[in-house]
Amino acid sequence: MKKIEAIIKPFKLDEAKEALSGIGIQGLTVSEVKGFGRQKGHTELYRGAEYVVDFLPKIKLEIVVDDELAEKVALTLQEACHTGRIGDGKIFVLPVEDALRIRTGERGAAAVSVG
Amino acid sequence: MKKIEAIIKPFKLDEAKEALSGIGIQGLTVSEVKGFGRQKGHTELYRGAEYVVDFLPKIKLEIVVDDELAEKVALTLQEACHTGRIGDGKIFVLPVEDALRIRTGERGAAAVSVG
Amino acid sequence: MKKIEAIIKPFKLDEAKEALSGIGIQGLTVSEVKGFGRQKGHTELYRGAEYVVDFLPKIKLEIVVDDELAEKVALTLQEACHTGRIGDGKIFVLPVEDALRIRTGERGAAAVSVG
Amino acid sequence: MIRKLALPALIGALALPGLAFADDGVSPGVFTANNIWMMLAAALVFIMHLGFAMVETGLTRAKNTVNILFKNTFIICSGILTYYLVGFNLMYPGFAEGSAGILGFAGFGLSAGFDAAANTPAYADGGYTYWTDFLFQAMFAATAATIVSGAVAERIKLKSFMLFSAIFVAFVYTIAGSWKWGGGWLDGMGFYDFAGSTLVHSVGGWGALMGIIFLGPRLGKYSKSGRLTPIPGSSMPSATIGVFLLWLGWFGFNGGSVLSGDPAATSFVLVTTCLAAAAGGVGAMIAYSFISSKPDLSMALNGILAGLVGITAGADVINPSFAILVGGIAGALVVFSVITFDKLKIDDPVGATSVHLTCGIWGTLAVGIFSTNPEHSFGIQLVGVLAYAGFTVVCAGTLFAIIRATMGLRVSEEEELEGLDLGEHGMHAYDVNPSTGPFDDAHLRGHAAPVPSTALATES
Amino acid sequence: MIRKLALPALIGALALPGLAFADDGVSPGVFTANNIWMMLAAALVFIMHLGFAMVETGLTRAKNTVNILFKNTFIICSGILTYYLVGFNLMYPGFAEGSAGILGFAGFGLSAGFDAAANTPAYADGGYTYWTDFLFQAMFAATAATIVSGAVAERIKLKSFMLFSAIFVAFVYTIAGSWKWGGGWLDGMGFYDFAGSTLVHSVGGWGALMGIIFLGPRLGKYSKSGRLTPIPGSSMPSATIGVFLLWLGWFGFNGGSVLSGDPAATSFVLVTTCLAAAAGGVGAMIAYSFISSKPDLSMALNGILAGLVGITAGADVINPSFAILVGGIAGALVVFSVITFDKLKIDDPVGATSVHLTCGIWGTLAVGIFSTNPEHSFGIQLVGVLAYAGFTVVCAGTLFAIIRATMGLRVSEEEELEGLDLGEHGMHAYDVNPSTGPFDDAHLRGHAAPVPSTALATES
Amino acid sequence: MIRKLALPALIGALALPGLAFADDGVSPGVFTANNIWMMLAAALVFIMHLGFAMVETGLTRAKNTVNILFKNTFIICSGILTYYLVGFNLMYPGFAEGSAGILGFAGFGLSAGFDAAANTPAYADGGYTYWTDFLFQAMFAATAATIVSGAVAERIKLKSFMLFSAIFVAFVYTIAGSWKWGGGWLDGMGFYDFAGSTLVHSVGGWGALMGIIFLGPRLGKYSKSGRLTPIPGSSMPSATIGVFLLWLGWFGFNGGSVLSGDPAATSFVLVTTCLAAAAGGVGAMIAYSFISSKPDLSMALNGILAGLVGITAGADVINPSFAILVGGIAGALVVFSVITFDKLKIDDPVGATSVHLTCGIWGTLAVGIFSTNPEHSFGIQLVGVLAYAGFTVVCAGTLFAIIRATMGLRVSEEEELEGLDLGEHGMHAYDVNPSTGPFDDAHLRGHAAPVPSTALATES
Ligand SMILES: Nc1ncnc2c1ncn2[C@@H]1O[C@H](COP(=O)(O)OP(=O)(O)O)[C@@H](O)[C@H]1O
Ligand SMILES: Nc1ncnc2c1ncn2[C@@H]1O[C@H](COP(=O)(O)OP(=O)(O)O)[C@@H](O)[C@H]1O
Ligand SMILES: Nc1ncnc2c1ncn2[C@@H]1O[C@H](COP(=O)(O)OP(=O)(O)O)[C@@H](O)[C@H]1O
Repeated sequence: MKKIEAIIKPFKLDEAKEALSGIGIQGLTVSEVKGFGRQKGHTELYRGAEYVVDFLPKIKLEIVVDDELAEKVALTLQEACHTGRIGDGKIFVLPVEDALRIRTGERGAAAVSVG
Repeated sequence: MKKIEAIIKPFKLDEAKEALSGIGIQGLTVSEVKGFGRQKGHTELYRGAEYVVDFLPKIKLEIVVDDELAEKVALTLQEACHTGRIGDGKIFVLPVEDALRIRTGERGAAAVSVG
Repeated sequence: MKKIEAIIKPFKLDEAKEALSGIGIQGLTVSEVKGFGRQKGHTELYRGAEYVVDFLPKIKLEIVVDDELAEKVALTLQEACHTGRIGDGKIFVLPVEDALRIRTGERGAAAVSVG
Repeated sequence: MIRKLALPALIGALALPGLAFADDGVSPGVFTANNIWMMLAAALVFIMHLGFAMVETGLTRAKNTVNILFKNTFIICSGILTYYLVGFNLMYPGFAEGSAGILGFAGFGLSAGFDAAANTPAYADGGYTYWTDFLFQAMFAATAATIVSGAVAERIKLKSFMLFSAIFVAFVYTIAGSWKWGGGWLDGMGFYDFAGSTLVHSVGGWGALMGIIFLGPRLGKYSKSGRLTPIPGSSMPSATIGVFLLWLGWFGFNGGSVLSGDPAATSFVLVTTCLAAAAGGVGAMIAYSFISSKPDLSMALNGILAGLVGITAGADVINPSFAILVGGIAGALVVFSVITFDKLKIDDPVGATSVHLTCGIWGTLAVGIFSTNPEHSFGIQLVGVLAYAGFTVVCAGTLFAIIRATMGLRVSEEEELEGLDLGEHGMHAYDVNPSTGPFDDAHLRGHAAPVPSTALATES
Repeated sequence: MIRKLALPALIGALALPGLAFADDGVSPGVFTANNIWMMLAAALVFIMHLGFAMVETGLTRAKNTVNILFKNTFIICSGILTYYLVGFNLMYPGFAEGSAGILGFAGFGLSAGFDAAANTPAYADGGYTYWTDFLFQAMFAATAATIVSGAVAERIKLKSFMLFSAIFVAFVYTIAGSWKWGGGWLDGMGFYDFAGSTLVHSVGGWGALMGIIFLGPRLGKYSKSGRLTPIPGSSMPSATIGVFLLWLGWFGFNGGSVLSGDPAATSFVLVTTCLAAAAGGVGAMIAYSFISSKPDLSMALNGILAGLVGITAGADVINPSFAILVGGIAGALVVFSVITFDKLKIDDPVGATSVHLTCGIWGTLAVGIFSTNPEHSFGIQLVGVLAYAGFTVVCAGTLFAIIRATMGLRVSEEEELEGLDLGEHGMHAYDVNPSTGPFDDAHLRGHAAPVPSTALATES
Repeated sequence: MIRKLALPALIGALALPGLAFADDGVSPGVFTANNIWMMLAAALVFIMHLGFAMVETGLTRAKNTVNILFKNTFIICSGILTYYLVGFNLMYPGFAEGSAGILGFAGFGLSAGFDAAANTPAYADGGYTYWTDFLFQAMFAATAATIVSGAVAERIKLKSFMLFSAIFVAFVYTIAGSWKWGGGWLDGMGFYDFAGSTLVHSVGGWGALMGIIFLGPRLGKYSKSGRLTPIPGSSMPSATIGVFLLWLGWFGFNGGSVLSGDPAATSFVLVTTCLAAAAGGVGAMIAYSFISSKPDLSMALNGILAGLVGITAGADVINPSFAILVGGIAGALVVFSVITFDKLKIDDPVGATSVHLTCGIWGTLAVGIFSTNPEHSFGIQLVGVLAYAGFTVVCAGTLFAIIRATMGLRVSEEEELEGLDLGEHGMHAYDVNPSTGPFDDAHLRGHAAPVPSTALATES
């Protein structure tokens, strides 16, 4: 199994979710993160003084899938979240050794399958 | 070493923590995430219009342990967080190549041991 | 490629970021987490009753880098975030199988390089 | 305050308006000024409802905030309407000579307001008009139910509470009130309660206590072993706004209870009121310092309210130095009361019983101790306290019992865990994350319209 | 209210001050009391601006909160200044006998305030002084622009709005107002609008509607297929604070429109006002219960405002029982209006058009139905409604069209997604995370000073 | 305002009450109305304390919010009590003929309130009663300490501040106040300060400045290289609520300083006050537009306060058009003052020194420039400014020095980083996350009771 971690622009979440549903992905976990990268932060102002905020709001998606699905998930996400502008984000693929569905105790691929 | 990542129902955090303490786990990291899965989201209402919120609040636990402990942690968590209802969550086991305790510079298993 | 995950004290974020910039790291992802470990939580009070808050605010850094950089990133972080006091945090190194830059579709090392 | 029932005077006024005026010795200037004072007192008591809403919002969890705000909004709206319909005439029925002074009713609505003299100085010695009278009293009435609202927060079913509070305001508060302010039997006995330490606050407090007993504590407040886990409130700024607004409102609550703008009497009452409030705050701070070295804001705020409730029964008959004593004791009392109730597993999220019941009783009895009026006696004050206790406990208890047996009183455990905002209202109270993250934008959170593709292309 | 223009009286007063006094029959006591009432009414109308700011803040998203607060701060400041400069004398020009009563101007500034009798009882039958007159009217004026502010929130360019609102307050509101309260042509026809259901609320409401039409809905509110996705507000406590403050302010808005502290008249007006507000809240709750079993706080709050707007035109001529009817219908109307406007893709984040326009029209027509004054007629009320509709739609439409064509009206899509707080002000409204996380501490968030190393060493 | 010390009049009143009345020419109506105005002014000044609390809460970080609210709660409570004990009689000692007019004391407590004529028109020309007098003055007193509170926020030890503020209110403010309003030496010289630009605001401002100097800037505000990193406030809605409430309160602060409800005088004062406030807001907006194209809400809000502070010294002697000028200049001044203080590393989180000190001085001097009273002179105004500067700087400086040397002034660096809420109070101010996450529910966050197992089973 693999875990796909994607750091995306927040307003892309909905499209990402739709695209993943389109290829049969039924589960994912989302969190709010801040990203630092080539995309420049914005300048904020307060009482006459400026300061630069480097950390930009991003969304992190985590999807654990069977090995054979991993590439498809990654490409689907890339397509869905692509705008072509700096800061679109990254997708990482990590190995996962096992999975377990808490409700049923199922292990491995069964734990993340639709059932 | 392994990293156990568990996505659980928020109100199970305390029980999970107690259960892990019970098997000697002294450290873990927790974050608030939103989960999308088979558990249905709820309908919210605002000024006469409905909308469905698909993302449900979940808690993510991360625990890095020695290889031999991994299975025990996973099973303990499964038991503690189990309610038998859809949405109980998942447990994933990932390989970890190294660990480092910032305070002491200890590496490997020593970095996450009780010491 | 490797992913470096570091759990650090919040006020160390800035120093960590500076130190990483110093060794050429241009991208990272940050999130707010709560940590449970040997560092004791504090007692809070409300209307005459005490309760112990075990979970302390921590910052999680995630940096994906080429294999050869991993050790350097880990050591740099350890140095930057070190205060010598309990609760300084941990650094974990995880294997990453692939990376993908959403904007360009670049894969592997190129996806996280400066370009 | 005892509203003078000016019915005989009214008749005289109709016959001889000029004389009536002369008799009263109240010039148009005094009448106008008095009435302005009373209208503003009504406005100040009105704003206490926002004060209550904010205190309750601040001291409970964010997942129940919409529910609390809704309840408070409902109470003031429905309270005014039922007071119009029946309340005013139940509370001020004009007990006939020789009546038992327990229950009377002067008819539905406000038609008496159209009597020729109803809005002249003849109506109430030039203190105010009929319309002002109704408005001031109506604003008071809803207060009693609001006190209950905070105590039963975070677990009571919305509809059950709405039913309870509507009946409580329309009938329980008003009938109880008629015994003293309406000129009923307790008034005849010489019981004294200037502005309602008992008639308003204890009545509300007893209702609150019954609610808590019928509901039980919130989930998680007590472990099986009985250990207490505090449940901190969601917003201390809201709680502070609430308490300051309540203090402000008390300028009208007590100041208006003079029932005229009489310079000496009103200003005396405001001085005792503010001194007691200040002493209540400091008293609570001092008392709490024996418990913890870290001062608790919520206790200091409760202390201010305690001082205000404490002085309310005797604000016009207790001298300033004793007002400080009464307020300071109330402030200390509230601290020990909160902690004691918590030990007794009486789970009151906002401390309503401690503030309104404990200190309402204390204030009423304090009149028996400190009053400058030698006719006031501790014994009769105690009789009043007990009479109101008995009546309110029985009425509120019966109401809660019937509601629990029929429509149910408490939300399900799932709903309580998830929050009443979602369960009763399907919405959230706050979304103050200023980022453009998906959880702050409903159109991303829900089944949203796809953002126009141009937007995507231009976002940098 | 129709401000009596006391110019002839002034002349008399100068000649025979003693007699003028006797003529008015107003004693110094009554004059002082009246003027105090009117000054306090001005203070209460002032605080409505905070009420509006809070309602708008609460019902919009946190990423636009600074922008909304800034707009409301600007409106009250600039509104008072333009009213000083030209507004007061445009609205109360003292139309000459036989003038068309459409447009007049009595000159810049407030120099008339230094006339010998301007601050004596001779000025306005002892109701108030010249200075009070200006202050009370100035506080009213800014209200109309504030109504627009909420409707166009979350997408209008700051500078464009500032320009619009300044002109709208200074010229559109004031000229329209002169037709009735200034003694112009509609006053001559017998049109009645006691405190501004039409002159203030509908005028603001028409301006709001034009703004919405020129701007279009917020991104994400409607999908391409036209499906509606609600955009919940950021803070229900703020919205509630706002509505309670508005209700409080209405004590002055309507109570002050009596233009004296006359006991019978003012207290009557406050009673009808509060009954209508309460009925509006309950009416909206009942109406909404046909739509959903889960009560909506924002609708109940809108209902209260609806009741207040509804009774405003006839608060002095509609009896209490009918006031409840007028308010209750307004409360129900607002629910259906909000939902209907939403269906029509008229995206009004705070329901301003439903509250102020729909219920302003209803309240104005209700005078024609329920007034105790037989001279009031439905037909003439309708003429007034239409006249104000026409004038305001044309003026506001022209203004918005010109602004859109020149400086632009709407922020860019990126800015709208990111929030106007960042785009227009470069800052955020909230940072209430109490943890010491890096995103709560600017000195860590931005290019910060390194924390002194001793701090690091001692942190445990 | 100069409180007339009516002691001789009192004696006359005792002898010849009827004549006293006739002499004063004040009817019961006027007396009642005047006293109502003054009581309401006291209520309005009271609510300014909530205004201050909200401004400070809004412009500081969420980790210090409980601490700020607690300080403000303490100040009003302790301020009223010390003013009762000694303050009132230190400030209004009734300097004997020929005394130096520097220090006097009329005894502890309020026993003079029980004099026969203390609450008759004879006490103060029918302007108010003794009790009202005390109340109004007491509400004023606490203001000075509150100004300090904001400036030293986020780093001062709670107990040290409590001690400082109690002494500052009880002795420094009152003795300084006696020099002018108590009829002391500066009053004799012809110094003029209508409602306290200097006596209240500059005194508070000097105290604030000394506090900042003794404490130093907050951690992280300045890097070692001296570069400034702004520390944004936690809630702009709170700051806005605060400023609007302060403006409202100023109706009483300035309006009440007329010391009667005199129609012409009070309404004139309200007009100049509101014009200056509006001009202050606009002035700050314009001034800031030279610094940045993105308008800053906090500066606009400070500008309103600046305008209010600026007009306070001369609200009754500066004509409306000049009031706009005074306010507008104050608004611009505050912007440059904030930025200059920031450059000088005088770290004032809420801008208290800029608002109250800078503009307090400006307002006091403005009387020397714009007053309609030819007896007012710039030179004497300057003497007053310097006298208050010297006295307050010395007193506050000594106090801070002693406290720093004994109990310490500043919290530890750890505590400052972690927040004073946790360090001084062991609690948090906000928890507005509406989800049922573990960090919002204390019973999950702390050592909690296990949730009943049925709850688990039914949670879907
Ligand atoms: N090496 C990295 N490790 C982890 N996250 C990264 C890394 N580089 C970038 N990111 C994340 O990806 C986001 C986008 O990266 P950025 O360099 O701004 O743009 P792009 O991906 O278009 O080149 C960053 O905000 C950060 O969250
Ligand atoms: N493939 C997946 N990858 C990552 N997280 C997942 C995946 N599937 C489910 N989850 C997480 O697990 C949670 C529970 O999953 P769900 O399908 O609702 O119930 P269950 O685990 O009982 O079958 C989801 O809310 C989501 O956070
Ligand atoms: N086994 C673990 N797995 C994951 N995170 C851990 C683990 N142990 C500790 N942590 C994280 O590291 C933080 C610091 O650990 P702690 O034991 O308090 O101090 P130290 O690292 O100095 O020994 C914790 O708050 C927690 O977030």
